[in-house]
Parts: sequence; C-alpha cells; structure tokens
Amino acid sequence: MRIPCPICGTRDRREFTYVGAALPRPSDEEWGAGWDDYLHNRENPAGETRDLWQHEAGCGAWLVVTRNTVSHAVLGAELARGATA
Amino acid sequence: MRFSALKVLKEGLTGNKGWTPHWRDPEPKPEYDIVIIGGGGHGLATAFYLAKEHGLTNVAVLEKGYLGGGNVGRNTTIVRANYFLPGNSEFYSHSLKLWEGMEDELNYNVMHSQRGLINLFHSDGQRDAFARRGNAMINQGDDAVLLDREGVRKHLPYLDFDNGRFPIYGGLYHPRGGTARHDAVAWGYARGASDRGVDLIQNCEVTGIDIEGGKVRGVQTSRGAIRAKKVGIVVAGRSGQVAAMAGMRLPIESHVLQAFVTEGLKPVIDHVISFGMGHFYISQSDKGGLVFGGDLDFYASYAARGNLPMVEHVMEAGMTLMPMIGRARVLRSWGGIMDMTADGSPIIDKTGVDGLYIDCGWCYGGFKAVPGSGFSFAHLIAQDRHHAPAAGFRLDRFRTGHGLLDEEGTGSQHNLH
Amino acid sequence: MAELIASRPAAGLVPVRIADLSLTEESFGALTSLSPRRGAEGALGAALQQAHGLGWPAPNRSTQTDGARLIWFGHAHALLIGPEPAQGLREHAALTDQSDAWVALRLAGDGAEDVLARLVPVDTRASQFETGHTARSLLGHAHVSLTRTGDDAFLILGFRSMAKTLVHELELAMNSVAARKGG
Amino acid sequence: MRIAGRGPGVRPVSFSFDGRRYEGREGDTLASALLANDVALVGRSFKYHRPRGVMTAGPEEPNALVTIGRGAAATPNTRATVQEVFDGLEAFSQNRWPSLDWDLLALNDLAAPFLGAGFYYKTFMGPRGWWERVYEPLIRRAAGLGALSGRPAPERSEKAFAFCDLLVIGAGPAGLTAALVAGRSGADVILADEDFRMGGRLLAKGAEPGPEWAAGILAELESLPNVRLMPRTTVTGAYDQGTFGALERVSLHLADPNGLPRECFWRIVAKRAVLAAGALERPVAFRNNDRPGVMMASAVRAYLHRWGVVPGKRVAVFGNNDGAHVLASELVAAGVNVVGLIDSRHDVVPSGDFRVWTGTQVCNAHGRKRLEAITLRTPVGTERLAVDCLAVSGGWNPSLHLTCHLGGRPEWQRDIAAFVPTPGAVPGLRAAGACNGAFTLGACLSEGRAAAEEALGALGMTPKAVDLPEAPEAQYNITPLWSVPGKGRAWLDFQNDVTVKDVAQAAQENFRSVEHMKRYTTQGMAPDQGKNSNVNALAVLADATGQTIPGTGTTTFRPPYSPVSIAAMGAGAEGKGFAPERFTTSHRAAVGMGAPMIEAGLWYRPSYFPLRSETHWRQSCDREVQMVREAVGICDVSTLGKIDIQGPDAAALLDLVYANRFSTLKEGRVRYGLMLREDGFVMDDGTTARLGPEHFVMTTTTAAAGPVMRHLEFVHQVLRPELDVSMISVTEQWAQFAVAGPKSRELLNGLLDAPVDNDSFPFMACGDVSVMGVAARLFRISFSGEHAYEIAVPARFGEALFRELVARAEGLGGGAYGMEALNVLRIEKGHITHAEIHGRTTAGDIGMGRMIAAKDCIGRVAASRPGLTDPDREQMVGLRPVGDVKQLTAGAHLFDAGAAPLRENAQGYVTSACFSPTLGETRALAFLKRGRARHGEHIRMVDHLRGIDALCEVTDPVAFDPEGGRLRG
Repeated sequence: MRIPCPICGTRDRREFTYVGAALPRPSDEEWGAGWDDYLHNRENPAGETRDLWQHEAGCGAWLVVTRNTVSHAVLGAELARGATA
Repeated sequence: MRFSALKVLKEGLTGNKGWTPHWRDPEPKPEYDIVIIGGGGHGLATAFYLAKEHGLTNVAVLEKGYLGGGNVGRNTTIVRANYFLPGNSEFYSHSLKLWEGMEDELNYNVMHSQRGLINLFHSDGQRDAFARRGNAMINQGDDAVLLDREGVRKHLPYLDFDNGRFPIYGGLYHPRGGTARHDAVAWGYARGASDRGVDLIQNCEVTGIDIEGGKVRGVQTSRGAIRAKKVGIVVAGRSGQVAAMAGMRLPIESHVLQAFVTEGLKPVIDHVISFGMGHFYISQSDKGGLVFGGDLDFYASYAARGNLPMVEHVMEAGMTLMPMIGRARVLRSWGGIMDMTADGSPIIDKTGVDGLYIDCGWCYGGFKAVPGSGFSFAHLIAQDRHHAPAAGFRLDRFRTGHGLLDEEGTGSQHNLH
Repeated sequence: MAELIASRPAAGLVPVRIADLSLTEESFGALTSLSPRRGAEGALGAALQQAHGLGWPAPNRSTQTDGARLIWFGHAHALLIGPEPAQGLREHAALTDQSDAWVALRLAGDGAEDVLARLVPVDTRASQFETGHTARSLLGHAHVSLTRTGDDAFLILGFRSMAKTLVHELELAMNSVAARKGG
Repeated sequence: MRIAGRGPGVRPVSFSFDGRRYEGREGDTLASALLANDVALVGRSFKYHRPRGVMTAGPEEPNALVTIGRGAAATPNTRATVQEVFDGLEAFSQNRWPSLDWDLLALNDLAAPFLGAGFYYKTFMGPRGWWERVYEPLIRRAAGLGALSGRPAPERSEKAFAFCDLLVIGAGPAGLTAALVAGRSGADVILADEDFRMGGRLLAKGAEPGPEWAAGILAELESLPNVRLMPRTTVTGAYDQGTFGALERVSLHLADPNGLPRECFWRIVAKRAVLAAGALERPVAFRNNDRPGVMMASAVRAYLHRWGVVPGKRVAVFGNNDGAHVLASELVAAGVNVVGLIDSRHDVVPSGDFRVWTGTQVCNAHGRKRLEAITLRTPVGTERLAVDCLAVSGGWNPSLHLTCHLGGRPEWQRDIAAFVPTPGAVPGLRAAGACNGAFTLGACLSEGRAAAEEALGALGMTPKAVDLPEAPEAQYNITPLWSVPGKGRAWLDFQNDVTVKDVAQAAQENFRSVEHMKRYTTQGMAPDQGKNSNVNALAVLADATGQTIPGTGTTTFRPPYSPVSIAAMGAGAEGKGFAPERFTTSHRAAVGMGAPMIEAGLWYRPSYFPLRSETHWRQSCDREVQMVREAVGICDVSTLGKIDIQGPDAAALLDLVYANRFSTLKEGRVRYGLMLREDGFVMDDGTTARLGPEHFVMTTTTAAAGPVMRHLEFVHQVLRPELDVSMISVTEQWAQFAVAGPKSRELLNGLLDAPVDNDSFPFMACGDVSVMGVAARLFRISFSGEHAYEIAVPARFGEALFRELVARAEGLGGGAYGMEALNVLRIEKGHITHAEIHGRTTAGDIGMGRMIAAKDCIGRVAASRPGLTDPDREQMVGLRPVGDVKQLTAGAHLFDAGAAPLRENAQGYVTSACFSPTLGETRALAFLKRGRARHGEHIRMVDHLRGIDALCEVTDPVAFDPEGGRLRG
C-alpha cells in the first residue's frame, strides 16, 4: 500500500502510522453522546472513508487520507491541520 | 447418521456409498421463532445451543455465502483460556470447557488438540504481567505454569536462546491451550443444528431488519422476507453494516488480520507458541503446515487481504525467535476481517430494539470463543437475560466506563488491541 | 581539572570499505534544527540567506554553500549543518542544538544506490533522486534522513544511539552488493 | 535418456540423489538430469505414499519434491524441476521410510477405502485424551512432506526495493515483446521471470520463432540501460498501489555462493504492470494417472527441446486438443518411438507419422514404480498398450494467479474451456498472452505489444514501433475432458491424494460449494496450491452437482504465487536484526564494570554493577540502594524521552496535554506532569522543565517516548494547529545522569564550574550550568526520594562524564547503580512506573485525581465517566508482610484474609515488589479495591504460580520518608 503524502510524495505504507477515523474533537465540557461517539462508535464504512495517519517515519505530518476500505484504493491525502475541525 | 470408527469401516467396505449430507438445504420458511443472521462459527453454535439447551428448533440461520465461510475458516486455530480480567476469565474458561466436550457433544472430530500454549516473556516487567495473568487463570480454575528460561528450553529447544533480539526470560505455560481443525467446528455445529431441526439457509443475504414500534418483526433477505419473533446478529466482519439496518452504530472498526501457512513438514513444533515482543504466534497443523500470524495490518479494511509490511514483520519475528523455520516456505497467506472494539473485548448484548440481539466485536480472538459465544448468545436470546459468564460483554460499558475489558491496556483506539 | 573527552557516535564502527564501496563518518560543526515560528517562513528564509547564504529548502531538498548545508528535515523543520546558527534566526524560528543527536554517515562508491535499495523504501536512483535531494525515511527499521551529496555519495543521518545497527545493516548490504558485482 | 547432440551446455556436472551419484550437464534442472539418467521414481505422495515421478517441467511440479543439502543447510520440499544442478549437489527423496523404493506407509494405499475424504472427522473421537496421546501423534508423523533440520541455517538471504515504470512478469513471447516495446520507447522497465533462462515456452519449441528469436530479443534488452532483466525471479504477489513481491533465487544454483545471499525478496513498485505469466497445462483424471511416467505433454516437449531428454523408450500421447498432435510429430522427428496418439475427440483428422486413436480415452495406467502400460477405451472396446511414458494434455489454464491477489474473480471462457483474468482486477496491471487466454503464438506477441503500448500511453510516453515475427497459425481446438469415467481412483490433486471419488463423496455429503469441497477434501491445499488440479476438481464437482462450471464457482488464488521461504521474507531479522539496538553513551563503561545489560524497549540498560565479592544480584542491588540512601549513586537516565518544546504557545500546549497546569510554572523550575489519554486513563508521566519564557523540555518514560512524541504532534497538528509551538525530540542530543543521595551536591560541586547550593538550586529547580568547561543542564529532581539531581551534557561527553561521576561517587562511598536498585528506590517511595500505569489506571487510582486541573485537557471529560470515578475502583496501596511468609511478588492477587483465592473473591493484585534494604523487609505496591480507605487492614496475597500465600498489611504507597524531607536537604 502506498500513500500520497502531500509533502513527500507517494511513499510506502511502512512509513506511516494509522490511528483511526478522522473525526472532530467534541467541544462539550461534559461527558455525553458526543464524546462516546468520538472515542468509541464508528461509521466504519465498507467503502470510502477518511482516516488519520501520521507520516511518522517521513516528514512527521499528520494526514487525513481518503481511502476505500474494500478496494484499498487511496483517493487522496491532505494535511490534517484543521481538516478534522 | 452417527459417526464412528465402525461406520467408517463399514462404509469403506461398501464403497462409501452410504454417506449422507452433513446438513439439510431447506427452502426458507416464511416465519421462524428465531432468525440468526450469520452462518459462521458463532452463528452455527448459537443455533445449535438454542436447539440443544433451550429446545428451540423453529430457528433459521441465514448465511450470505456458504456456512463457515467467515473467520471460523480463516484463523490460526488457537484455543485457549488465558485472560486475566474478570468478565473475560469466566467466559473463556466456560468456552474451553465446552471445547473439551465438543467431540462428544457434536459426534464430530474437530481435532481439538490440547497440546499446550506457551506465551513467552522477555523482561522482568513482562514476567510480572504474565504472573498476574497466570494467577488470574488459576483463580478462575484454569491451568497455568510459570516457566523460567530453562523451563521454556525444555519444551522449545529450537528457539534462539543465545542471540535473539529480545532474550527469553521464560514463559507462561497453559497446558490446556491448543488448536482445533477450524472448518470442522463450523461443520460440526452445522450438522448438529441441522439434525435438531434448525434450517440452515445458505446464499441468503439479509438486506434489512423489520422493526415496528421498537420491536423486531423479521428480516428482508435476498430470498424474500422472513418473519421472526427474535433476531440475533452474529456477523463478525460485517457487524457495522448489519447493525446499521437497525439504526445502530457500534464501537467497532473493521481491520484485516493476515495469517500464513507453510508447505507440509514433518513434526517440528509441538506446542502453540506466542511471542509477544514480535506479535507472532505459531503452531503446526496435523497435516504438517506451520500455521502462524501476527498483528493487524493496522488500517481499517474490509478486504480480506493485507499488505507486505505486516507480512514481512511476521516473517521477521519468526526469524529472530526460531530461525530454524527459515527454510520452510510460505504456501498461502490470507486475511480475515476483524471487528475491533474500543477495548479489545466482545459484545453479547440486547439492543435498543425489543427482540433484537447482537453478538460481535471478537477482535482477533473469536475462534476459541465459538462454543462459549454460541452458548451464551443462545441463552440471551432464549431467556432474554445474560448468561452469567458473558454478562460483562455489555454494549454500554464504553459509555459508562464501568467494566471496560481492556486486556492490552491500550485504551480506546480500536486497532491497538 | 581534567577535561571531558568527546566521543564520536560511530567510533570503532567505521570506516567500512568493501570493494568500491565505503562507509565513513562525517565530521561536521554544529547541527541545528530550525523550526519556523508561525507565519515566519519567509522572514526566516531571508534571515538565513543573509546570515549563512542559504535559502530555505523546499520539501525533500537541501541547499548548500561552501561551509554549510541546510537540509529539509520534516514537515516543520530544517537542519542547519556546519556553522553555529546566527543568533538573529531565533527571532523567526525555534532553534534546537542537535549536534550530538545524529550519527552522520557517508556512503560512497559505485553501487551505493544498490546498497540503499536493500534498506530504504524510497527510489534513490540518480534519475529520481538527484544530488541535493533529501528524504526522511527508514533504513531498515530506523528513522533516517537521507541526502544525495554526489554522483555516488549519500549522507545518512541516523539516531546516535542506533549507530551500531545502522552500520551493521549497511555493511551487510554493501557485502551483498559487492558479491553481486563479482567483487 | 538424453538424445545425442541435444540439450543444454556441454560441461558435465556431478550430483547425487539419495546418495547415488549421477552426471548431468550445466543447464540441467535436477529433474531433467534425473530423467536423462532414466530415474523415474523420485517421490512419494502425501497420504497414500504412492510412488511418483516427475510430472512437469516447472515450479508447479506436484510430485518431484526433494530435500536439497543436509544437516542445518537442508532445504525440504524443493522442486526438482526448478533446482539447477551444480557440482556436488546433494538431493534426497522425502516422505518415505525406510527408503524411497520400499516405503512402509505405502500400506496406506491398501487402506484407501477407509481414508477417503474427511474420514478423520468421523472417527478418533475417544476416549478422552487419546487424540493428543495416540491418534494425533500417529497422524502427524505420517503427514508432512520434507523435514526441517530443527537448526538455523547458516546462509543469509536479503530483501530489496525496486521501482520502475513498467514491470513485465514473465519473459515468454508476450513478456519479451512487451519489454521490448517499452524498453525501446524509453520506459524504465523490469522484466522478471521465474526461470533461470528467459524465453518461456519459446525455449520448448522445435521451430522458429523459438529459442533463437528469444535470444535475439534478450540481447537487445540487455543492451538497453533502462531495462533491468531479473531472471530466477518469481513475482509472488500483487499488493496495493502497484506493489509486487518477488523472490529471486540468487545463489541456489551455485556450488560456491561466494558471499552471495541465498535469495532476495524484492518489493517492486511499478507504475504499470504487464502480466505475461503464460499458462499451465492441466492433466486428465483417469485411473492410476499418477504413475511415474505419466507426464504433462508440455513437460515432455520441454525436456525434448530444451534439455534433449526423452523420459521413455515407448512414448504415447493422450490429449483433447491439437497441441498433442504437435508434440507427437516433434517426438517422431526427434527419432523417439511414439507408440501412438490417443485423442479423446472424435472428429480429428490424423496427420503425421504415428498411429492415432480418435474418440479414445486412456482409462488405466499399469505399473507401480514405473509406467508399464496403459489401457485404452476406444469406441469399439479396450486395448492395452505397452508404454513407459505417457504425455497428457487436458488443455491449458491461464496463469492468472496474480490477478486474483486483490480479490479479482476469474471468468469462464467457454471456447478455451478455461478461466481468464477479469480485466482491471489489479489496478494498472494488464494480462497479455497465454495468461489472458491467448493460446497462439501470434496472439501472444500482439497482446504483449498492445499491453506495452497501453502502459506507455498511461505513462504519457510514445511507443516506438516493433515488428513482430511471422508466427505460424496453430490451432488449439479443445473439447474438454476432465476425467475419464470408470472404476478405481483417478487423481486430481496429486500431492494431497485427492481423487475424483473424494470430490464426488464431498458433494454427496453436501459439501457442494466449491469452498466446502476444497476444505473437506483438502483439494488444492498442497504445495502446488491447486495449480495442476483446481480447475479439474471444479469441473468434477460441477458434474457431481449437475451444474455448469461457472455456475459451480470459480477458482481464486492467494499470495504467494509459488511458495516463498520465511528466511527470504524475514531476511535480516535473524538474531539482533529484528529491531534496532539503542545504546546509551555509558554502555561501554557499564559493560566494562561488569554490569549485565538488559533490554528496556530498544535500549540496553545496566541491571546492576557487581563487585567482585558479590555472587548474587541481590547483594549488588542492596548495596546500590544503600549507597544512594547513604552516600551518592550515579545512574544513566538518558533513555527517558526528552522533547524540546518552544514557542509563544508552548505553555498552552502543555496545559492541554497534561492533566495539571504548566502555564503557571516559573522559569528555572521543574514540575511533575501527569498525561492522560483522551479516554481518561493515564498515558504517561514525567517532569517538564521551563528553561525560558517560551522554552520547555519535557521528559517521558523510556517506554512512552515514541507514543508521547506522536501524541504531542497529533494534539498540535490535528487539534490545535493555531498554536505557535515547535517540538523536536532531544533524547539523542543529551546524555543525562541521575546523581542521587545525600552527597550528591558535594559530588556535583566538585565538577561544576560554579557550585550550587540550596538557595540557588532548591528542589525542583533547573538551569544551565558548566561542568568541566562543558555547557550542561542541571535539574534538581528525584526518582529515588533522595536529595538528587539530573545532569545533562551533549551526548559526545556522555561517556566521559559518566566515568567521571562514577569515579567521584566511589570516592564518596557511592558508585553507579542499575535498574534493580532504581526499581527498589522508587518502590520504597511509592513512585509509579508502567507497572502501575499499565493503561487501565485512572489518575484517581494512583491517588492523583486532584491533579486534573479545571481547564480543558486531553482526557479530562472521559475521565469523568462514572466507571472511572467509581469509589469501588482498585486504588494504589503499599503492602508489607505481617505473617510467617515474608515474600511478596508482583503478579500475585489479593483477597480478604480468610477468603478462598478464587476469581469471585479477588480484591486486587500486586504490581511491583522488592526487598527493601532500607526498611529491612519486602515491600510491594498493589491495587486494591477501595484501597485508600483500607490502610492498616490485613489481607491475603496469593501467588499460585510461585506457591506463595502471605498475609499483608495495607499501607500508604510511600513506605520511606513520607514527609519528603530528604528531597529538600
């Protein structure tokens, strides 16, 4: 699997660390459904998804990668800076 | 038909003409008391125990593809009861006891082989963590032995004790751990359920769940609508999609786990060995293939296949731990889709819909749980209350924070368990 | 009073010479990580130009003068190699001394690309990775910075603590490449 | 035997098989050399131990599997059809005892009626324990093929990466053409072929365009700098985004590898790929079709043309397509005695100088260890024919395996009665030639050219013209024949001994799905992975279930295309190569002092520093602890993560990632920080120092250094990109040493260029200092509970400073201390490590609940969940033994005194334990339900594993100097 880092170009998956679905962090100050969803519950689509990766063994940038979970097609990647806000 | 050595002999002498189908292939009826969605190991076991333990036989198992075609047919076949958190211990302990009686119960040889499992540790800290685990296993009534380095050497002389990257301090030995012939488990339960009157419907995809007034009424399928008083969802690898038919969102992310088998070799590995530092585990099948695996590929996936970085990592772990397997050739690799939950432990629970139940989230430990999960899920469906050993597998534990079952201690990130 | 003796990260590990290939340790002055303040990339570039005659490198590129080199070092960093950084840079960037953090290895000779091809998941052939190009990537399992410094020469920066592993892996690959060339 | 004047090379090569010496020629495979020496029996089958001979001429070989070499260097299951012979090659047959000729387990063949499909599921079910003790060992011993030596092999393999515009897989007519077109057009091309000689099926041709044409193309390709030829390289798997795995056999053909690795596992990244893998001929199932001497027609042809070998004196050909006729003609032309051609088709016009039976099938083969005769079923009756070699062609299956690796399902093509690849199954890959179902040479050539042109177009390149040679228009004309009906056993999967009867029985038992049938019969699970048998078995199943072939299912393949050694894919990881080793600057000094070094993550740290008089680690450990408590100790703490954080918003970031507040920390001061995960549990802890108004340096635990760095970058880049802050690891930059004990300041002041005192450097102070002329950082922090410092110097001075510190400490009655003493010191003080913050503990569990400040921080909200604030949770306590048993052990569980040690009674567990020389007794840290309210209570500690049952008193976790007076001295 190869991922197009917007900074480094397309690189082998082994340089990247996956974390999970790209979701906005809730602003709620109290525990509730928003936080439960953020931490635990997932759309988990069989198809197109946006998830967070870090180009950890490369430039260190955090990315939001748009992928297909069924075909493994990688449709794009952008810097995470603000992308999940 | 009852299987026995005598029967095999008799059939052999008469040209093997008398063998009958393992299970019936009925047409779906318009209505059942209970519909189980998913004809994998857990679904078939659920149907079997509904019939056997609760006398409920007006039951259908709906399978999208072929029986046992999911993870029960694509795992590394390890059977163990070595969990340490209360909530897990009692469940896997019960499941292992069911394994030990499975051949009698099913009249089917699933080749459950209690050859012993050894979890290696590589530091004092890891030893202490395994000691906690082993003691928890004994508290539960299961078996565990703490081996030192020489103790491990006696069992596994072929490990690299002198030069490996992570020296072997010892191991936690679980003598009752072992393996089984994975497909046979599905077939045995299918045969047992079918014999007791359960309808096993293959090539029948569920496309919708009918709910009226907060109560389940039945399912829509590729072979028409089927009414049901109760519906159980047991579809590891597709749990999110099926639950979504009932408007649910699960604390699950799907991940691919690869596994490998080598060409047949004469007996060389007699145990199940787990090498935590390398996330590597291996045993040898009765046919002689080394069966082994490692960690998830780590990205969400529904493709039953993985990529090279994890393939190589697994092989590398094998080479540092037991370089004598280097000359063995990998014959086949495959991938299974794992329901990874946010604490690494499963869910067997009611849902917000009356009469709808769910059994999911087995991460990559579902195989050994097949009998226990079937037994407990059948109990929940039949009696509408939790079976005690599985009472910890509640869906609301994430929301409340009560009874989280995070054996790895890695928190809410799904792929780290 | 006695003096504290400095030791080099790859002391006793290099040089390694196999056939036409060599692995040696580079001796630089200072290594300083520069990370621009928010919005100060332009000002930092100008200050660098003025103080050290070096332009701010584009991603995956390096710039150099006679005595100094500036290597792109990640999404928010560049590494100034050689001179002590001009104090004026602090206005525009976080400066962090990294002079002792990295082992700097020079891999040179015919077949150097083939050596790297055994360890690095990036195409380092001259057609794709020209002199002055740089990458953050892996060498084996270790994080490295890799820069082509000449037709047959690369600068490899790795963690100081991993010097032994890096040299060992490079040496194995050098042996293999030499054997293939019939050396 | 070898036909005079034909075959490869001239140089004779001497090798042995089962101890007997033979002569082959350079360019021979082991199979061609054995056939040249008239060796028919080369192996035994898996289940029935039937005698077997060479069947194919390629890596798909199911029968001729041998062990190469002996002792630790032995390699089992090597295909004799792939292994090149070299001087001194030693090969051994497998899966037989006592010998290949007389194999005891051949008795299984007689018991075959009882050993059919799935017999083992129906028996061996008792008595309990017999499976493991009796049945399973017997089955295991009988099963398996070759044997591993049980010892590590001495030679090394390697891995490598390669990149290209176009990867061409297979160097037959289609592949050569594709490579030539792309190469001439300037593309960066890799041409990989599994054979040691490129040319594919062209090498097995009796007429041009054949070997000479291939040689010409290869010469041109070799001259092109933009084309890389990779012979002996099998592309084994297709992966995502144009990544392919490939196995190169680098030195397996050499008597003296001379430094070369055995194999190289390549990861090839290709922008486009052409699959030109050819096709594999398939057998026909008939009674005893596994006898040595029954071979694939294509193999007989390859042995004839490429190796000049004819595997018999009386040869018959049996086929269902026109190819069989070509072979018969070529054999006759080469002077071979062709007894005749048996064609199952009725409407065939005989041509050529040999007898032809049309509408006829071979229905039995006779002879055990060597074929002696065959029985024909002609339209009018049966006929027995004496032959010692039967060449069989049941048609061809495209080698489409790689197109299945990403989940593609092949499609049935009726006119060639075969599965063909689904276009686009692997993005960027196009199949060309026989693997695409194009079975004539002309079609192979033109498909190869078209595939290259398409790839060039996608790459934005202009194809250069390439003229293709005239290829004679050969016909294929197949009428499918999968199995010949009749009595007896007819083999489908030769290796696993799966017969037509087994498939029929599976269907009878309702294993009617192809996946069920395969799993029930083990069809296709042997080392050839069903290459020779899957399609035939599918056809037999279709017949048994009354369905069409495409209606029954399809055949799909998983990586690898052919088996790959673990040593190749795991190359480099042997021994220490599995993970990088990290060494501190004091490593050499510590080793010089005799310290055993232990792993701490990837790092090595000293366990203890034994004196010559000490014979047990406890003696050293106790002394080191006392040293720190009474004088001064030195410990390298460089492995802790150190992160340099700068910028106007540095404090804001720290406030967010730490549970407690850092914006209030004064310059020149250090504060302990507790970091939570977003789910509210403790992630890590450490101290962070404020070096300047906008400059902090954070320390992490050794284990969490990487994860914390990633976490900080996540918080900054993903959650708070607006913060103006920079972070970089400085773990490697600084060598840092703890100087701990009442004499620590005395020691330091002997080294520092300006002395420190309690006013200039109180507890939790930090600042720049100069040590022996070197700029350093000093932190007054303590993990031991003593008056202590950590001093950091640039790593180049680490070793020198360590030696200096230790020497001075020894002068003051102290010295170096290791991990064992460090652990005791912190347990005495109730300080936590990852033994306590193991990922399931909350701040409250460790008594730090009040550290969570009233501000937004990672984990604050989730930590407020009822389950995380439940007063019934297990809380950290100390334990001391109060009964007869004085030993406490980590991993033991806690119970009320008098309660049975059962799961339902468990109250908690011990995380850390040690003998405290300071207190003269064992001390432990533990988690206990409602523990903070239970100080003074007596509880039971049980460690079943180590046989310890001790009564303990619950205490505060801080066992020593609870007021902390020693810190401030």
